[in-house]
Amino acid sequence: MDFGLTEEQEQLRESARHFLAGECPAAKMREIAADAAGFSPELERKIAQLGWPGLIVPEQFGGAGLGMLDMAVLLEECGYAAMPGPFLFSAAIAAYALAAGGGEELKTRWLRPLAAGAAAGALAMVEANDGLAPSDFATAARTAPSGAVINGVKMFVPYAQSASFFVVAARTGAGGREAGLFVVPADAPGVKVRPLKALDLTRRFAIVEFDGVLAPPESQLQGAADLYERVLGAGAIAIAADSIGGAQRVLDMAVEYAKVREQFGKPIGSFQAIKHAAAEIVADLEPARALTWYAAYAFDALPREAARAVAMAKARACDVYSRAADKAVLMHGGIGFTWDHDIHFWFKRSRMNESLFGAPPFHRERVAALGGY
Amino acid sequence: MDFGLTEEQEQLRESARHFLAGECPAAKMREIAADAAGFSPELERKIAQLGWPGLIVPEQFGGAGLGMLDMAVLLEECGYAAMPGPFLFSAAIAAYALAAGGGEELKTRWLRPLAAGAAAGALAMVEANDGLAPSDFATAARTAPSGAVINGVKMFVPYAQSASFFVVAARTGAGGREAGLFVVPADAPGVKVRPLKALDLTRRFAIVEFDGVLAPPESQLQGAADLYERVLGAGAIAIAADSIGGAQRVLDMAVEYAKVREQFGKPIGSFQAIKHAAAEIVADLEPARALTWYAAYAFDALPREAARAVAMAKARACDVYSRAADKAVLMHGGIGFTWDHDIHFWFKRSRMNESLFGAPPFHRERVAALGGY
Amino acid sequence: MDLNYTPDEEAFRRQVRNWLDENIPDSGLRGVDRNADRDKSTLEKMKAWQRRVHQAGYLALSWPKAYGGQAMDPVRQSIANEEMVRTRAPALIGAMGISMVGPTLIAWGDDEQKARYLPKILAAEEIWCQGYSEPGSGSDLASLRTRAEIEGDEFVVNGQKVWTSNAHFADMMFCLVRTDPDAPKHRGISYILIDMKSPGITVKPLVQMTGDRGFNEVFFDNVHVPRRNLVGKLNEGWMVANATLFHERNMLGSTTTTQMLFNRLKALAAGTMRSGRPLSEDPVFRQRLADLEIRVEAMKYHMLRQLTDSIRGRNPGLGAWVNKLVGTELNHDLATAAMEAMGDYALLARDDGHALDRGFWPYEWMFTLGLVIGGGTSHIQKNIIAERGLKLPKSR
Amino acid sequence: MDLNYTPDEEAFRRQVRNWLDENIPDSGLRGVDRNADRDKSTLEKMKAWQRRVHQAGYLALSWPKAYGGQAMDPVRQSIANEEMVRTRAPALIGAMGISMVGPTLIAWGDDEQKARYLPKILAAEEIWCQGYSEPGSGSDLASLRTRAEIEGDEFVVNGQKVWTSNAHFADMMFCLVRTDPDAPKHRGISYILIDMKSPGITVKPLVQMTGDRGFNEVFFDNVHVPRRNLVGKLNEGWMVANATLFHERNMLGSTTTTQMLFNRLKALAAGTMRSGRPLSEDPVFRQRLADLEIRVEAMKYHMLRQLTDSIRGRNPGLGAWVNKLVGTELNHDLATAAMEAMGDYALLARDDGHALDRGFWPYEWMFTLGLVIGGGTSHIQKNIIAERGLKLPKSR
Repeated sequence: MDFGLTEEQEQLRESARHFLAGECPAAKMREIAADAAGFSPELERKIAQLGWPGLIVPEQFGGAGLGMLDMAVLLEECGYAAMPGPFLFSAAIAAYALAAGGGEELKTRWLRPLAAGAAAGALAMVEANDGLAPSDFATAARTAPSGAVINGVKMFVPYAQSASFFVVAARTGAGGREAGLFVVPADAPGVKVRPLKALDLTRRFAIVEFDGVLAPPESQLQGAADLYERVLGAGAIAIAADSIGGAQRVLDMAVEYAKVREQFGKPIGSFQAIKHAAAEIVADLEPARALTWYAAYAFDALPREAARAVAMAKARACDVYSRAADKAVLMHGGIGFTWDHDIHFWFKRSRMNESLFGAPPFHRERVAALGGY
Repeated sequence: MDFGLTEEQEQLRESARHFLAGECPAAKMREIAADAAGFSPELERKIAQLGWPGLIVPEQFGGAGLGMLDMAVLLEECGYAAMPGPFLFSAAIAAYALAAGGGEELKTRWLRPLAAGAAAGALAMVEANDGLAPSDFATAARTAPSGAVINGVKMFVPYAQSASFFVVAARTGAGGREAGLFVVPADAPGVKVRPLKALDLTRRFAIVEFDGVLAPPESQLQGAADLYERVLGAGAIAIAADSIGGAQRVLDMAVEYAKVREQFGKPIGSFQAIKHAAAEIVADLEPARALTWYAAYAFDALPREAARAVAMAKARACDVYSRAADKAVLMHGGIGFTWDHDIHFWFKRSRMNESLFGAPPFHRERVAALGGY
Repeated sequence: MDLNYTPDEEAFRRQVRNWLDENIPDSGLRGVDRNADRDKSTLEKMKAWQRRVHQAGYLALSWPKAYGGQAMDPVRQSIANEEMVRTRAPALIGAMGISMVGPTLIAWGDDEQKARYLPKILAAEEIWCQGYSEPGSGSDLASLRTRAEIEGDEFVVNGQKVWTSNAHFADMMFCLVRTDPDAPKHRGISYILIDMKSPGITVKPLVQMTGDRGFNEVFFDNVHVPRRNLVGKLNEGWMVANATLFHERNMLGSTTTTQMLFNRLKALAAGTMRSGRPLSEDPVFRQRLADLEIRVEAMKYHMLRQLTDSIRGRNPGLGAWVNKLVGTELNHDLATAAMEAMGDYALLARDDGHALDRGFWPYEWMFTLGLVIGGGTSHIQKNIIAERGLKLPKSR
Repeated sequence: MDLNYTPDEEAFRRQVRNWLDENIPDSGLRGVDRNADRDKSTLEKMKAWQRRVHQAGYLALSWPKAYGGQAMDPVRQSIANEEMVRTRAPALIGAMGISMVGPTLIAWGDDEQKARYLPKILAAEEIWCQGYSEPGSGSDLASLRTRAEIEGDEFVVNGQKVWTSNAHFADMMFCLVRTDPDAPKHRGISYILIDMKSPGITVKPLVQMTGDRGFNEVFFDNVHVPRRNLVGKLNEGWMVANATLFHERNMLGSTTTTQMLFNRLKALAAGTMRSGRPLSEDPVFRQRLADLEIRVEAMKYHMLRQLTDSIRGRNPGLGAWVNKLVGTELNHDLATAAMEAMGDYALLARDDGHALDRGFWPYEWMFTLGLVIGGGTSHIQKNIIAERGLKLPKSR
């Protein structure tokens, strides 16, 4: 019985926080957010030097071969920094999908460069109807002599503009009832990317059209029947971890502010209303962090508990983040409503995290269904 | 456009509060609550002298011929006092049912003594399965040569023990799909009352068995197809009004306590946490009171809006009362948890009000259905 | 109680509605009712709109006739306001003057001040902004530190204001300044009127989290203000301002906007498919919608009750203290529910072509939070309800 | 991270469970884990139960062996606690002695005190109660006013305590008294041990809103206490007590009870029909249940994290401050959800024959609110988290 981080994980966490405080402070984050691309090649290069993109990539493909809990620890720090860029989507989700379902050739072609920071993957999942169930997809992979031909339009594809490849969910099988996952190079003929404007400026999204895109047999991910679910699960954990870090950050910002800002001749932190708001964030946050760690651990180690644990963590961490961000903005008073203050970047990110990979009510219903009630 | 009480209503309200402060202060309420019967014949007699039981009874049957808003104004004060006794159930609901659906003879027999305080009516509606829809009833009124024969068991019948008559909901019609309402004397052969122990000590409930009870034709209430719904609506308004008064009382108790109780060398009312809890009750309560008045007014004056207005008021007033009672107990600290302090009577009554005549989620769904979404 | 309007009132409503239908300009103005950037041409259009409203007799509804107002009874005021919101009539650019300075001058100003300022407020010839908040005094307004020293016939003003809506195009500011630094904080404040073109004033825009301008910082560096621009007595500005603050609370209290927000949310839910059916048919979201509608309706009748009190000339009592708290939080909750209803579409900025409901909600979600904060955050509102409403002892 | 137990630990769990299955008495004792009236015969049964637990080696799990404890590592302690809750083993009548006085004496007591009191705590020969709260000092414990004046070799105690669980049958009280009325309030307090049979003590039961007794008022009228009953130094009782308070927080922190509450709620929902289907299939109630389960699970892992910290000898930090707040509010929310699930059946008192789930919930609903209040209300807990955890400035 050991519910704690290993020494290595503690080190990862500390070094990540230290690194991001130096290389991606709020000012840098704002600079990247203001740039059209929404990521900093320089920061991406430094991250690659630290081996972050390969964290969960098997060693034989140039990664560190670590697990989802390690990734969650790292992503908590990225959320703390509101780090912009494709990292979460590529290194936690696309990398997981490839590692879990890619053949040797596919891994060599995409996973190795991804781990080295030379390629980034993006997920093309939901469509205009915004559903996560395979039956919601119109995108289909029609069997053709040389593999499959993919037709369809995917919405809200994160960092599609700068992606090297897409992991595309498409209907396959007889009657198109199963969800197949295909790896499609961004420069494949028939792929067209149209940027969307995101509310959360630390993220970029696009519409990706697949117009008769040829997908050779080896481009389809293989593996367990629940691979699609697992990939969504990796996404949910990643967003949950980002949310825990973000909630911690808005709390820290509000507490710091409350210690220095004076009203009625006292620091506002001496008023009970401010204290209680901060205390409520802590009371929400600390158990949610433990739950998120548990979900990330279960994802790798406890297959029978994983799906339910992930749904619990996604629902809770996002609820907690949104509520914390609302409270923290309010604790700042007027200054928290200005563009010049940094907190709105986290405030908007909390909103976005809630939507991505299924909102809390969706995951609560999953918890109920998987819990047998 | 006039959304306010008339001068007469204001007077009713003030005289009721004054009367109850004198005749049913907390000490008296406790005394009645401790008595097995759960009501005070003396208090009932005084109420009758004031004409309260006949408030909404037509003048030709000895009542004051007033409307549901007048009754709501009065019940708010009864809720403020947590007045024990059958009054709400008899004077607001049974009286409404008889006035709306009773024939001349039935009214003369029951409504006139009810108005005079010489008889009390009780509602026999829900059964063991606790459903409010007519299809939930097992109790049936089978057609017989001399009227109908009622068989069934009703649960949670308020003040059945001291009732003179019951308004019984039973399936009628072909296939027993409609809900008929019958007035059955408490001493009719085949009626058996078994007391239940109530959590809220200011109320009494019982199981009432109807075992082959003969109901002559004139005992069935006639009237609009929605009479059963209307009777439930009268119940919902009555409970909403009681809840508004109760919420006001727990607020007043907590505020008074906060002004005198000292901790850390100051009245606890000077701490923001206490202030904010009190302010939140006010912010919930004041609009909920207006909503409840509107529902009571609509019940009489705006037939097309009434059903929806009543559902809104019941849901909101009960939510507000429960939340206020929880907060007010907490504001009292340990003393609020003792038997000797009065607040627990309101705390328990808030819980009971929530359940009676449909809990808030039930009414919210009605609001949605009636609102066309 | 009688929720019917008289035939006269109904006729008045039709008359207002007809006038609005025929006169609301075709320009992009409609629905501009939130603080936003206003370029010169928009500004001119808005002034023209206000003048048209004035000529039609629908401006300054509560002002006495003697000062160019309509002296309408509260029911007609509320009818006219409802119709303006319902028809999404353009905002009145001079609202600050009409709702805040005007009533203050009518109550406290001298004859010269009334003659000098009131007509120009109505004619949209002078646009006003409010100089209350300062960087060091948000919640604790009375701790303000902008100094006005008397030199002969003038005040010389030094200091800084913040959160000043419209300061970048306003002609005049009504401003609280400290005129006696040694007096207890509420007793050393005066209420003065400042020409925004005075030398020494610098206006610096503040950008909101929405990305829009609208608020400003205003710096005063030895700004000279004639002594005749003092309203009320010297050092009694706190009392003068409190009357105006009450008007501000009432401005925020209208529920027509809240009702429109709910209707828009309901339409959004009906039009949003989730797992093969409209979100409005999802039992869980229906509970949420119904709870919001119930709170909206409760607030509507709560305001009608206050309207009735006002008709009857009665003090609305405790109830009026909750309007700002309940109203702003309800609006933010409505917008938050809409954001959740949109699922991944909530990811989109308001100016993306795929944004639902023409990008209305992301902005509204943020702006409504701004309203929870502005004019006294919910924390402050709760203090006020507890201390002034419930007479609980002050903490300070 | 490794959520598996070692084979040794698993074996230990089986051993505890087997022992409990074989030894839990058949009497009505099972599940008596809330404060309630305890008649003499119940008391004797409970003492016998504690002695049996002691003989089996499952008592005082954290105490050193030298004092008769088990010196178990934290994992085994938590396993044994979990099994006791899971099997609904009878409560330990001497819990206050084992969890609070014992550890305090081990840390602060002198050899004589240890020898005199510890064995009798274990053997259930002396039952302890806690004399902290007073009528005038609930939240503000340090403002207590019960005086102890030194006369020769004795303290003479005058004053009143309140909320004293078990005082009506306890043999001893550990008590905070003011020994220096002139010192700052935290510095004039001493921690003394009082024989409850001393002349001058009057115990008056306080009835709870549930109708049960369990708490008491205790009055001291010139009660003589030997000076050797002082624990720690004179006027340093606040420090001594703080160690004990920490133990109290940990006692409240177990989540096994919370998990059992949730399971019971889930079973209730599955067995309650609403509109023709089990309530557990109602989408709206499912959201509620799931949200509660998620919070229960989060708390479970939060406590496991602290257990791990404790194994590693690390300070659990901020996290530990939230246990009381989160745990008690969660339990009350679970009970409230159950009350709502019951519909009209929630009208019934717990001892009515038709009450659902054998009348478990109405009592639990009230009692859990009592726990939100007792031992520092949620308001106080939030102050503590903010001031001690987040280092926000004190208000007082």
